[in-house]
Amino acid sequence: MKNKFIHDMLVLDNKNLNTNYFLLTLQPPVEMPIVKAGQFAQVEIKDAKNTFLRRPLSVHDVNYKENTIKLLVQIVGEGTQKLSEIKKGESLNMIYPLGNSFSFPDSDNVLLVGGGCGIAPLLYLARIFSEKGIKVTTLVGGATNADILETDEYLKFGDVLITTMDASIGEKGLVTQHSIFKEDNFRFSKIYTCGPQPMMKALAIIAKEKGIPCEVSLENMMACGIGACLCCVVDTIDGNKCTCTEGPVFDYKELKGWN
Amino acid sequence: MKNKFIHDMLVLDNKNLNTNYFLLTLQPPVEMPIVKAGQFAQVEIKDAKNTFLRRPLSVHDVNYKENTIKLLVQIVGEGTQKLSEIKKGESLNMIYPLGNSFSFPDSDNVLLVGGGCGIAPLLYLARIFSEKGIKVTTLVGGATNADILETDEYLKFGDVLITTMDASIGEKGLVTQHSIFKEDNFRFSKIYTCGPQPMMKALAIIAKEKGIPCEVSLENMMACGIGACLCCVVDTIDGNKCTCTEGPVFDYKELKGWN
Amino acid sequence: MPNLSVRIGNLVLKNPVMTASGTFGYGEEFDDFFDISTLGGIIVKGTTGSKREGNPYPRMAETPSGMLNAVGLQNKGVDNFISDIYPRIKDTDTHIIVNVSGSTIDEYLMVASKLNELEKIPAIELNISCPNVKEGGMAFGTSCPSAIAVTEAIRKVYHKTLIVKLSPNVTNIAEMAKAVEGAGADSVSLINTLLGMAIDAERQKPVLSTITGGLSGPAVKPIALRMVWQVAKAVKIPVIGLGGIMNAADAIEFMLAGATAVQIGTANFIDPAVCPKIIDGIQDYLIRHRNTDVNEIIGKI
Amino acid sequence: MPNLSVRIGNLVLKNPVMTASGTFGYGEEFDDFFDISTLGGIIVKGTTGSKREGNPYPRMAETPSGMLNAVGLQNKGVDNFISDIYPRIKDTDTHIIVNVSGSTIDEYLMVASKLNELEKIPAIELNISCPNVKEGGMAFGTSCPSAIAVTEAIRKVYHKTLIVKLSPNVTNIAEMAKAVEGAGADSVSLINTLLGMAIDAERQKPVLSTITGGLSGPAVKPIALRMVWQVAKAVKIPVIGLGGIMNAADAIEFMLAGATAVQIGTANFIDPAVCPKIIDGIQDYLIRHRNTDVNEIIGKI
Ligand SMILES: Cc1cc2nc3c(=O)[nH]c(=O)nc-3n(C[C@H](O)[C@H](O)[C@H](O)COP(=O)(O)OP(=O)(O)OC[C@H]3O[C@@H](n4cnc5c(N)ncnc54)[C@H](O)[C@@H]3O)c2cc1C
Ligand SMILES: Cc1cc2nc3c(=O)[nH]c(=O)nc-3n(C[C@H](O)[C@H](O)[C@H](O)COP(=O)(O)OP(=O)(O)OC[C@H]3O[C@@H](n4cnc5c(N)ncnc54)[C@H](O)[C@@H]3O)c2cc1C
Ligand SMILES: Cc1cc2nc3c(=O)[nH]c(=O)nc-3n(C[C@H](O)[C@H](O)[C@H](O)COP(=O)(O)O)c2cc1C
Ligand SMILES: Cc1cc2nc3c(=O)[nH]c(=O)nc-3n(C[C@H](O)[C@H](O)[C@H](O)COP(=O)(O)O)c2cc1C
Ligand code: FES
Ligand code: FES
Repeated sequence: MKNKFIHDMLVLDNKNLNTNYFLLTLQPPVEMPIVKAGQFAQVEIKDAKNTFLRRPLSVHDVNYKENTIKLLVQIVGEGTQKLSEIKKGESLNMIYPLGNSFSFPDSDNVLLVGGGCGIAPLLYLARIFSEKGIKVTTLVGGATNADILETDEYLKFGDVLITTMDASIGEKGLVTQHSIFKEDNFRFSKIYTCGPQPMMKALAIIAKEKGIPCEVSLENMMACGIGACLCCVVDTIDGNKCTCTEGPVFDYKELKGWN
Repeated sequence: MKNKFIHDMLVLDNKNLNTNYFLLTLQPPVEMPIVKAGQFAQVEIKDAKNTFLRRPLSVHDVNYKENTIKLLVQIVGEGTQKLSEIKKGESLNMIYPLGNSFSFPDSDNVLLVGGGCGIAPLLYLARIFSEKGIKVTTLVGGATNADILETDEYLKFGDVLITTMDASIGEKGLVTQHSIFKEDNFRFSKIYTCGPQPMMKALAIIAKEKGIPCEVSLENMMACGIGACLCCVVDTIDGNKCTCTEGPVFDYKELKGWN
Repeated sequence: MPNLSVRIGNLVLKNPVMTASGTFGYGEEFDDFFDISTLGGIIVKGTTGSKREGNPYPRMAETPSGMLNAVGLQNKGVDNFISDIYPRIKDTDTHIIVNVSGSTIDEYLMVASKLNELEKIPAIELNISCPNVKEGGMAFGTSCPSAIAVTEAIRKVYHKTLIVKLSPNVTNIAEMAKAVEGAGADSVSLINTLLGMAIDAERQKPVLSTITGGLSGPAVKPIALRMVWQVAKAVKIPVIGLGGIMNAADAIEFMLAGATAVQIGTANFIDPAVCPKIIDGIQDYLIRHRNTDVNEIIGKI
Repeated sequence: MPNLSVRIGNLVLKNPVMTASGTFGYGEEFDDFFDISTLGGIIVKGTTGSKREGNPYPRMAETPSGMLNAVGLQNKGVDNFISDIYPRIKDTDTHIIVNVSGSTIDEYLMVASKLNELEKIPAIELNISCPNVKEGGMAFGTSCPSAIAVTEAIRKVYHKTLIVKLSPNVTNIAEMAKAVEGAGADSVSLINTLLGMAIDAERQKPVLSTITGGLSGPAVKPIALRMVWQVAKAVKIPVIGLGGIMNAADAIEFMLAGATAVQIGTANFIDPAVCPKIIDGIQDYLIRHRNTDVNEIIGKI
């Protein structure tokens, strides 16, 4: 059975969230394959002089009924800039679904923590968990309120907590400085996180202290995205593993230098 | 005094003439510099993966009153393809006006001969000649009627003669097989031509036979377009000359292997 | 339909399109995208005497029309290949060729003699050109005497088709090709990657953990094409051309320059289904140019 | 404002940005686009003993992120340079450096000794790396003994700043650099073009009249950067880095790799006003990184 597909996706919508972020709604030419939370796509960037390789982007959300998939993207360089210019009705070539996925928790009160566009894979995760009756709380952090995106969506599946560096919205500081971590009785039984490495590492330390599991989603640079080039490796207790096939989601305990 | 400019031209119009040809109307951000017939522009091709260099394109027409310049372009590869997708309101960076120009004739009945998009520089030439009271006849040739463009425009400045290989419009055959060349009394005192080299060479032979001057506009491949790289040379009786600065217009008698 | 089959040593390829070592895994990674048995051959990942972890991350940098890699021959070693991987892939209906790497002649010898015993491995590609390992690798491929030494040694223990993969990081590649031809190679493949480097100006640090890495992709195509042309004129054994091939036109350019077959590397990352498109494109080209056999265009310029 | 001035031999450049030989004519071609006296230096077209017509058209092929050229040192010869061109350009308020080429040591010597007499030419760049001429040219730059021979000979007759331009078409460029340093060069510049080739698959012919040509542009940047880094570590004389620089970030990468100055080549064709943008960009970078002197970033990685 085929697991990975190359599809020319139809762009149903390209919504500008603000100057730095946009949201693509895409439709495959055939029925959507099964996609798991935490998986990603390798997206072709056409017409860009200096962008040679595809760009890995997490699956932000999936709607099987409407046969659509969403990507939430932050503009950081030429590739994402070009992607932000794509128009409704155009097509976007992508390879998907790639990578492993977040795993289900053993107990039912979990915390999802996203920094910047690291929240991208967490919406679909929140959806899937809440469908299974798992209680989800999402904590999102950013420099300022422009980095706090789509909170309405996350609210559908549970509480949303916010931190910003400038206190323009939510509590002031880093996500790891949020008051929930200072509560005597830490409410959550597992942490799922995606975002900047320093943030994820800090969360791993908290998880360790609290003695709870924590899954992190890495954003290593990739060439192929399908396990062929061995460029995307991360150093684990079992040696180098491919972020694109054995990740992007890892138990932080597997990762060398993370605990 | 500055002669050459780099301008971000505003695209006022991009008119699809047919599947292979389009016409760009461009406006500089300042007053148009003086442009002579036969000169060309080096046009930047943005957002094209495999197009690295600028593309040379002849000035098709100039309107100082409206402060516009036109380019007539045939789609042959990636660069011209990308250019054909440019939209009204976008900007196009170009360096212009470049090269020498067609010279005025000694007497007043001249024949302009264009093959395919070789007609591009001839419209502006026809306009300038007719403004000076020089009688102009334009002969255009192509494979089929889809290659015969803008005849209305040329008609404003004199007669228009046509040949096509399939006789879909005008006389059947190559431009050089047109009946005017068979007339006992050849009417024209000078030939100006632009188009495929074999066509221009055949016209040069005719001019030689008839003992009249003939100016040809070469389309050598160019890197810089401004005389810096020496890539665009043509072999002349005075040694290698740059097509971009000492051309693109040459008296055929100057060119080695042309007579 | 024009004939697409070509011959490399004792190997008859069903078509001239193979995949380049290190860019196509063990083939399995591409099963979802196309039927890999339609390939002329698959050259699997560089295999060494024992397991190697390769270089630390970051191992990759994107460059204009290309990429740098510094994977450094990460692989599980020849014994693991034989016990775990070989059984899985051996019955693929195309030639599976193993890229053999090492730090010492002894290591090369050990790997090659073990592979010599595998019934379904009809050829090896001797990688004397890997720029991403501290010892051996490219060092063998940048001096004639050492290229000769390793090729001669391997020739003694390896009895099937022996392809030697040349490094482009040399002054005179034709000389290198002649040297390994003389030492018993049945074919040469070129080019491996060009040694390059990327710097992150803002962080003021090299991008790769190893500072330098190997450049591949369309950026190197003009250099690869020139080298293939020079080598094809210099040797009598068949030449396998690679370096920046992205489409059928590129592949045909290499064949016109003298390559009997081609390998597709980095292009697999951009489009994992590019190989069958290239095979089809070659066929279309031959039909358009009224050739009945792909061998007619080899070295035609 | 941070200090931008750098030193190459006896030359003090007002900033590290020069233009590369063969890509900037004699400077005059760019007068319409910016004030060329703002440049750190201008390296004019390769100049030979007598007039050369160069190679036949076609001399150029576009390649992925680059181009091949086979101009072949077309120029009017040193005497014409002295009588016609020098008087026109000598009072430009920047350093005018002549790129000296030849087929024989005698020709190099003749050109260099004549240029030695020109008051306003403070330096020459010895081109022992032109891949586009049948005799001499790159041949001098691909073997240590001949590079030493020509450099030593020139050093005897040329008493101002002597820059030797190295060929990248070698196995070990650091060795070449050390050889010419030992022979008396005040500085080395690198890289010249990489030997490449383009084929027109439809016409089944090489694109260039000379079959092979020199590759330049961003495609070669990773290779150039690596070579500059290797050479800067190997020699004590200042290194001038070039090869694919398109913008300030690229220029800074070369300086971080160890280049004291840079040259801008092919980029001038894409944007004839790119040089002042690069100078400004370097200044902005230094301010952003709180450097007061551009010399602080040289070799910083
Ligand atoms: C599995 C995975 C999932 C991802 N999901 C998302 C997502 O859902 N939404 C989203 O906006 N982004 C996501 N990213 C990151 C995204 O791939 C990069 O931002 C994108 O590739 C940048 O491309 P660019 O051409 O715009 O920038 P470039 O010009 O390539 O780079 C701009 C800057 O970003 C840095 N950079 C580029 N790629 C990476 C990387 N992978 N890791 C660290 N730094 C990098 C560069 O070094 C450079 O400084 C994901 C990455 C991975 C590996
Ligand atoms: C002074 C001058 C004026 C020109 N004026 C016009 C004009 O007004 N309108 C117009 O449509 N075209 C004109 N041309 C030709 C135009 O520059 C080319 O068609 C264009 O550069 C092709 O770019 P591309 O990327 O679309 O095609 P590419 O992909 O670069 O090339 C497609 C095919 O065309 C061939 N080709 C490309 N450029 C040239 C060339 N200069 N000469 C011969 N063959 C070439 C290539 O070899 C290839 O086979 C002019 C050229 C010159 C030098
Ligand atoms: C990520 C990566 C890994 C590679 N690993 C190997 C290898 O193990 N052995 C080898 O001989 N070549 C290796 N190569 C080189 C390729 O096989 C090929 O020679 C080179 O990439 C040029 O071809 P291309 O431009 O088509 O990619 C590797 C290349 C890349 C990009
Ligand atoms: C059209 C052209 C002509 C050149 N002529 C010369 C020359 O006469 N002498 C020389 O030393 N280098 C010459 N070069 C090489 C450049 O000076 C430079 O070394 C090379 O192009 C790499 O730099 P770039 O990538 O910035 O262009 C030429 C390059 C080009 C593209
Ligand atoms: S990106 Fe190629 S193996 Fe992961
Ligand atoms: S195109 Fe550069 S000199 Fe004419």
